[in-house]
Amino acid sequence: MLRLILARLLAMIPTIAGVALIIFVLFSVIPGSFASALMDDGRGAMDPEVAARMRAALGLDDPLIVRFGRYMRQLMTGDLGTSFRTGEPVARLVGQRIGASLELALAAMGFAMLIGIPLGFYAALRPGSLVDTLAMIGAVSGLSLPKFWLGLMLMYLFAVHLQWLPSFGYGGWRHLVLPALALGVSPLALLARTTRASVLDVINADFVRTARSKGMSETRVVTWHVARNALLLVLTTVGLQFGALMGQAVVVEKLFSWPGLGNLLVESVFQRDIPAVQGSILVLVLFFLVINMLVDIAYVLIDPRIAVQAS
Amino acid sequence: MTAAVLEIAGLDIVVDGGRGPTPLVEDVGFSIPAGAAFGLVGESGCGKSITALAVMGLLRTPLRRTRGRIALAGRDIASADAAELRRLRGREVAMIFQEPMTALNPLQTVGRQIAEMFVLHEGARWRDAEDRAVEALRSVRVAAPERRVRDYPHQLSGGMRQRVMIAIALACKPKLLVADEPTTALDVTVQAEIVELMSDLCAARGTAILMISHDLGLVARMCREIAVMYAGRIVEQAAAADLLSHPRHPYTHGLIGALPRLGARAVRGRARLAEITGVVPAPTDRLAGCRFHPRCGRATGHCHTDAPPSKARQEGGIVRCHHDG
Amino acid sequence: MRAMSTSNTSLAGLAFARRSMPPLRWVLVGLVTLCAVVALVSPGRAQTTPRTGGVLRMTAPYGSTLTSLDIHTTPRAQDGIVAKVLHRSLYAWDSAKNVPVLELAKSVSVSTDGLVHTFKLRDDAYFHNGRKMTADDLIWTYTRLMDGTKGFPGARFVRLIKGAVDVEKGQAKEIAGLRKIDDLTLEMTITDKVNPGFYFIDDVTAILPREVVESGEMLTKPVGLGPFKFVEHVPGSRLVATRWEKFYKPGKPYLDKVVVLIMGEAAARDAAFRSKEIDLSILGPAQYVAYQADPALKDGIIDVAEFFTRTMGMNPAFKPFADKRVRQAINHAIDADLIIKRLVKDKAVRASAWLPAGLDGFDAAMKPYAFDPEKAKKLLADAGFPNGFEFEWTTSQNESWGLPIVEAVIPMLAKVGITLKPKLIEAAVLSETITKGDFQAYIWSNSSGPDPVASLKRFHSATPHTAGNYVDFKNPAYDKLVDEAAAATDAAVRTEKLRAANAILYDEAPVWFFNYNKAVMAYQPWVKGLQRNATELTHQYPEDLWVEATSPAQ
Amino acid sequence: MAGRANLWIGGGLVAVAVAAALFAPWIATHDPVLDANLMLSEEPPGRAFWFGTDTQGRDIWSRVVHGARISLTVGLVSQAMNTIIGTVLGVTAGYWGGWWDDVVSAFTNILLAIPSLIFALAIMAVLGPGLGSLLIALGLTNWTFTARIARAQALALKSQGYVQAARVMGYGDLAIMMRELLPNMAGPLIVIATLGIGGAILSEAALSFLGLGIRPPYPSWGSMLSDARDNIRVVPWLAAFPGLAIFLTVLGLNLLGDGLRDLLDPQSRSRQP
Repeated sequence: MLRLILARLLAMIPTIAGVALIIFVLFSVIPGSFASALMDDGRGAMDPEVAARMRAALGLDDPLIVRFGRYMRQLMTGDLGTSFRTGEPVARLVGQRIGASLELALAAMGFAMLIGIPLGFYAALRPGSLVDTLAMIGAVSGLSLPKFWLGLMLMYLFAVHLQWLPSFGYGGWRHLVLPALALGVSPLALLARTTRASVLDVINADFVRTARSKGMSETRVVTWHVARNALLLVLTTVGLQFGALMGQAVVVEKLFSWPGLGNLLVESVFQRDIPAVQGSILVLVLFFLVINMLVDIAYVLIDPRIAVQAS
Repeated sequence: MTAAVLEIAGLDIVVDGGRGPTPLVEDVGFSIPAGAAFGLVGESGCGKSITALAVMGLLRTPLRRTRGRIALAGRDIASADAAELRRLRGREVAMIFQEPMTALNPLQTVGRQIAEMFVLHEGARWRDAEDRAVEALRSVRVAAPERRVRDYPHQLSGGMRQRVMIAIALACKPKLLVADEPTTALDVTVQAEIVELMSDLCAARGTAILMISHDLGLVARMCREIAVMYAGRIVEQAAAADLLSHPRHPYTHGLIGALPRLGARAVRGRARLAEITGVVPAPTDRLAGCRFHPRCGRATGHCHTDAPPSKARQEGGIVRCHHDG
Repeated sequence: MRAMSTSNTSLAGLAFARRSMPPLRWVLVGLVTLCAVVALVSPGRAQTTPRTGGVLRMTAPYGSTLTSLDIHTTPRAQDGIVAKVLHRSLYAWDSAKNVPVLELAKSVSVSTDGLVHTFKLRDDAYFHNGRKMTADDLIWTYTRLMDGTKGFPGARFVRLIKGAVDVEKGQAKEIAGLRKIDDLTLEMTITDKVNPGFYFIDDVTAILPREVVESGEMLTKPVGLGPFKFVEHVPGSRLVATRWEKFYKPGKPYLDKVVVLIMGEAAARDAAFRSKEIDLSILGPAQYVAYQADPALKDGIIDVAEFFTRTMGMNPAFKPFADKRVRQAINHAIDADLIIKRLVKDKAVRASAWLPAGLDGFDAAMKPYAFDPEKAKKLLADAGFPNGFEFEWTTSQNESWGLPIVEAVIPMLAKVGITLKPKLIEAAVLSETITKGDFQAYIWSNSSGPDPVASLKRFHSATPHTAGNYVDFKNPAYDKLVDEAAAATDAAVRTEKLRAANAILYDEAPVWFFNYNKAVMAYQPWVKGLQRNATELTHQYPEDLWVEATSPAQ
Repeated sequence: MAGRANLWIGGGLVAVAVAAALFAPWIATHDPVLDANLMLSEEPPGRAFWFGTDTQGRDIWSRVVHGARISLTVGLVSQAMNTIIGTVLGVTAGYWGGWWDDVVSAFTNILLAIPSLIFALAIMAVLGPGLGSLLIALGLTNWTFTARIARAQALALKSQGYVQAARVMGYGDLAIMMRELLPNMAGPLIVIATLGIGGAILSEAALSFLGLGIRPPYPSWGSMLSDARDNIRVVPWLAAFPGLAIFLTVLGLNLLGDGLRDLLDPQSRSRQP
């Protein structure tokens, strides 16, 4: 197991290097600069000399290859660079945001799993029933809504009209509910669909028929034999969705003023704080890779067939 | 032989579909005395596996029993409630399936899957049940059962898995074992071992067997009585020796003609019978008259229009053919 | 009525209403403005004396982060909101009189040539770390801003001080024009005879304690001279500050705590304001209408005509725009009043020329270009474009001075034969594109105050393109008038020169004069003491704000 | 069967959207850009303006109908790019294997790891807002799933008898890929593409919300919806109709994808993007 983890960690390195290269090149040709972004609200002309000094101070005048070399050297020592915007280490900026991001992603995914998986189960056990039909219509609908739209509706309904929950901000669990709902709906819908399909696959499997022939009650058949096998199929979706969630969160974070990585990333793009952009993307990528590694490890733990291949 | 372990009479099973119900099994009836081995033979799609599922009470939508009686040890399963039915399954009647590859849960040790039986039906505690699983494995002649109980199905060979299946099926000493093509997926050498194992164990425990197979030779070796099914109906039924020596139905003839010569490889399921041209008709285009007439050399006019009635055979048993004799 | 007599005459809305023969609409605007003033200063309503204590939840509406807690590094309006809470500059803005006033100095004496200013500093100003402010802090701050290797945006103000440029170029260590007389006396020699108040008021010149900056703490735990001291910053979410007990204004601040909530999304601010989670919110045009129409909200609106002029700059290098008649034709062809009324929802004041209302030199008698498509067609024909022409209009997404305006202009210009192709880019790219001159036309909002001379200097031929003369305006008569206004010692002469220069801009029409921004803020009924700051409405001096006990914030 | 209902309802919704796009100039009652009358802005839905008018005084019905052109173009073209890139890379990687497979797999893994919305955002920031940029941004970032499926299919198919036979008969690699591999994997790829079109339309809306959408003045549903968000309480019809158009079209595409999956790719119920 330890060797597996180690191997997977090592395999991440080229991927991360590739991502670093791509985003470096991409953002080296981006129009606008941090200096020009500072005057985006038209409050005053930036002194051209000052702007030029700023560029020089930020090392933007060096040739691309020099900058890339410097950047890669930094990365290798674990240094994500220094933010143009605040002058702080990017690692610190990202670190300040990662907790909120994780919190939101976990809450959204928890919500999606808590509702989506049982719903999918329930629907699959009664295929064609009213619950099944409604759940699946709901799921497809959930996948067809723009997220910011959904978030805005939640905000007006729960914060303005019902006044049950705060409409924005970062704090206790009450602040977490609405953004987590807005972010969780599409993984919920996907999980409900995937779970339903997986359960339907498994429930028609031969070993389930065997279980029934043993004289097991339907509840036991489901809990002892269907659940684990079906969840194994759902696990991939959970992993992919979870990994992608922090990326998808940008919209929700912006709408709900949630101080997560996505918000930092978008704002850094607009302010041309390139080191912060690169750092945030790399951390999101790392998160995605780690989640996928965890999913793979979960497979090994759950599915004995894989353990054999691994050893 | 007074008390039959299994009694089926006038069984009709349909599949519900977009265009209404389609009959799959029609007017099937037979009975198996305690401790006896009964064979049900026919090509794939003739309805024999569905009959077996009906016996287990495992028909699920869209399959549905519309008529007929199935009695296990004198108890009509139609009138049994779900809980009773579950008690019957596993305790009174057990089943072995065709595909040992997929019939076992890949994520659980075989030990646990055997132990489940003791927990379910005898209220055993898991720890005791697992100890007994070792014994059950030993009884199906698995070497080193103490180690094997901890194995997962994918770690076992096909024959081993079928032994595990037998261990599960016989764990609670049922009165009837339904074996649906238990050896079809196995190598020929292993087939013989499994058949022998089943026969021995059932004989020792007084368990009756309902053996379902397309392989008439196999069934004939094991069973005292055989029913031949074609397109949802039993076309001929008789004692094994009589049936083989005096087949009355042209289809039975064909099956016997198709029996592999010594040393030839058994053919699987859908392989076409050499002696009979054509294939089993799909349930959706079941014909009027005798179902076998398109493939029958002896078919005459009324074979096309009238379904043959069930008639008693000279040697005992029944046959459904206008040209009987 | 009592309130009217006491209200300040230089308030923009009132001044506007008085000096012109106003159409009914302006009268209404004036009345609304008055009502707001009455509501704010009238002693008849609720409590009269400021209550001490309570929490105020402000919003930072211009994006989803603060730029930096080192206020010297960021000129953005967003950070100015926090700057007013934590920091102080040598001067502050008097919103009632619309002039800069001394803040960190008790008095200043000016030499006869107007170049040497001697400041008597406050002896009661303490940084939040407890240290007393001295002249050294000002010298250190201004010297830091001239660090040529860093590129501080405040350098453009400090450059006014004699010798500052030498420091910037690395030719001197100290700014020659700054001299410490004693701990609380600072002598400043400047290069031009201008009011230094317009220079040393900006947040990017706030006085910071050297020891905190040099320790690097400023980025995480900023320390300043402001009325509130830093408590926490949750990046991307909020900044919390608590009352600074040793603040130099007696009895102030009233509030125990100020929370600045960072909320860039207007729809989210709307929801939060309606659910009473925030006390102040800046409104866009759509919400302005909605709030005015809502009986529960309409009394909690404050607006001010800000010193921001929105224009479409026309590049004279693009052939049609080289001709004054074409530029005038454009001004005639666009129904700016209609756009302001229907699209901007009256959240702006029609611009006649460059200088906004409230500034010296603004001429209330000057009529904006009339909407007259026929005249526009004739001007175009005279200029040699009887069939019009096509041009590309570079714009950002901004709802008040961006894409929606451009979209509204498309059919208007189409009617005089001009085909307009919008080119949408990000705000950060817009500023760069404009600075580089890489456009045929652009639309932007530019600060046009508070110093009218500096504002008009933008169009001086000596002002480089990159420093603000984006339309490369060249007019010797104009240059002369602006120079004379700068040199004028007599206020009346100065006003006259400014007006004349502004009139040249009007006639030459280097830009399409669209509007002066009217900033609108919504406030909860328990919030008191709001200032109508025409330099930027969100920049409230929080020591004057207080909340009634009915505020739900704890 | 539910699959059939999906197919019909989904197909119907998509057909309506496509028809709106194709016949926009004839269905629209006004010009979506030039017919603006600020005096008639924010008129509620009624006889003269079926869906009301927007803040600029333009007919929303006409803009929604014309918006179908832009939104469907975004969906179709970007997904076509994704399908082509994904299929070419996936098939060649699966069929040829070796170092090329390693390269493609590594590249796919890299792109898979970057959240696609963020990648698209970055590309939009670099290229600047506009339809062309949007097509590139969405067309280059969502092909990884297609590539994975195409590769797996190619791997599975290349050992099949008829492919081997074609090789023995001397067909070139290109011919084999085009004639033998592609037709046999078309089913799942079509399903993925159908779902991808809906995804692209939603991504366009998200990018518009983030401030990097399509260049005006021609409307897309996403930009209309995003622009209307501040007005939602006062002028709800501004957002309602483009919102409904997005919802119904994406719903239609999702249902159609489900239906096609049941029809073309029955084994893959559990394999969902």
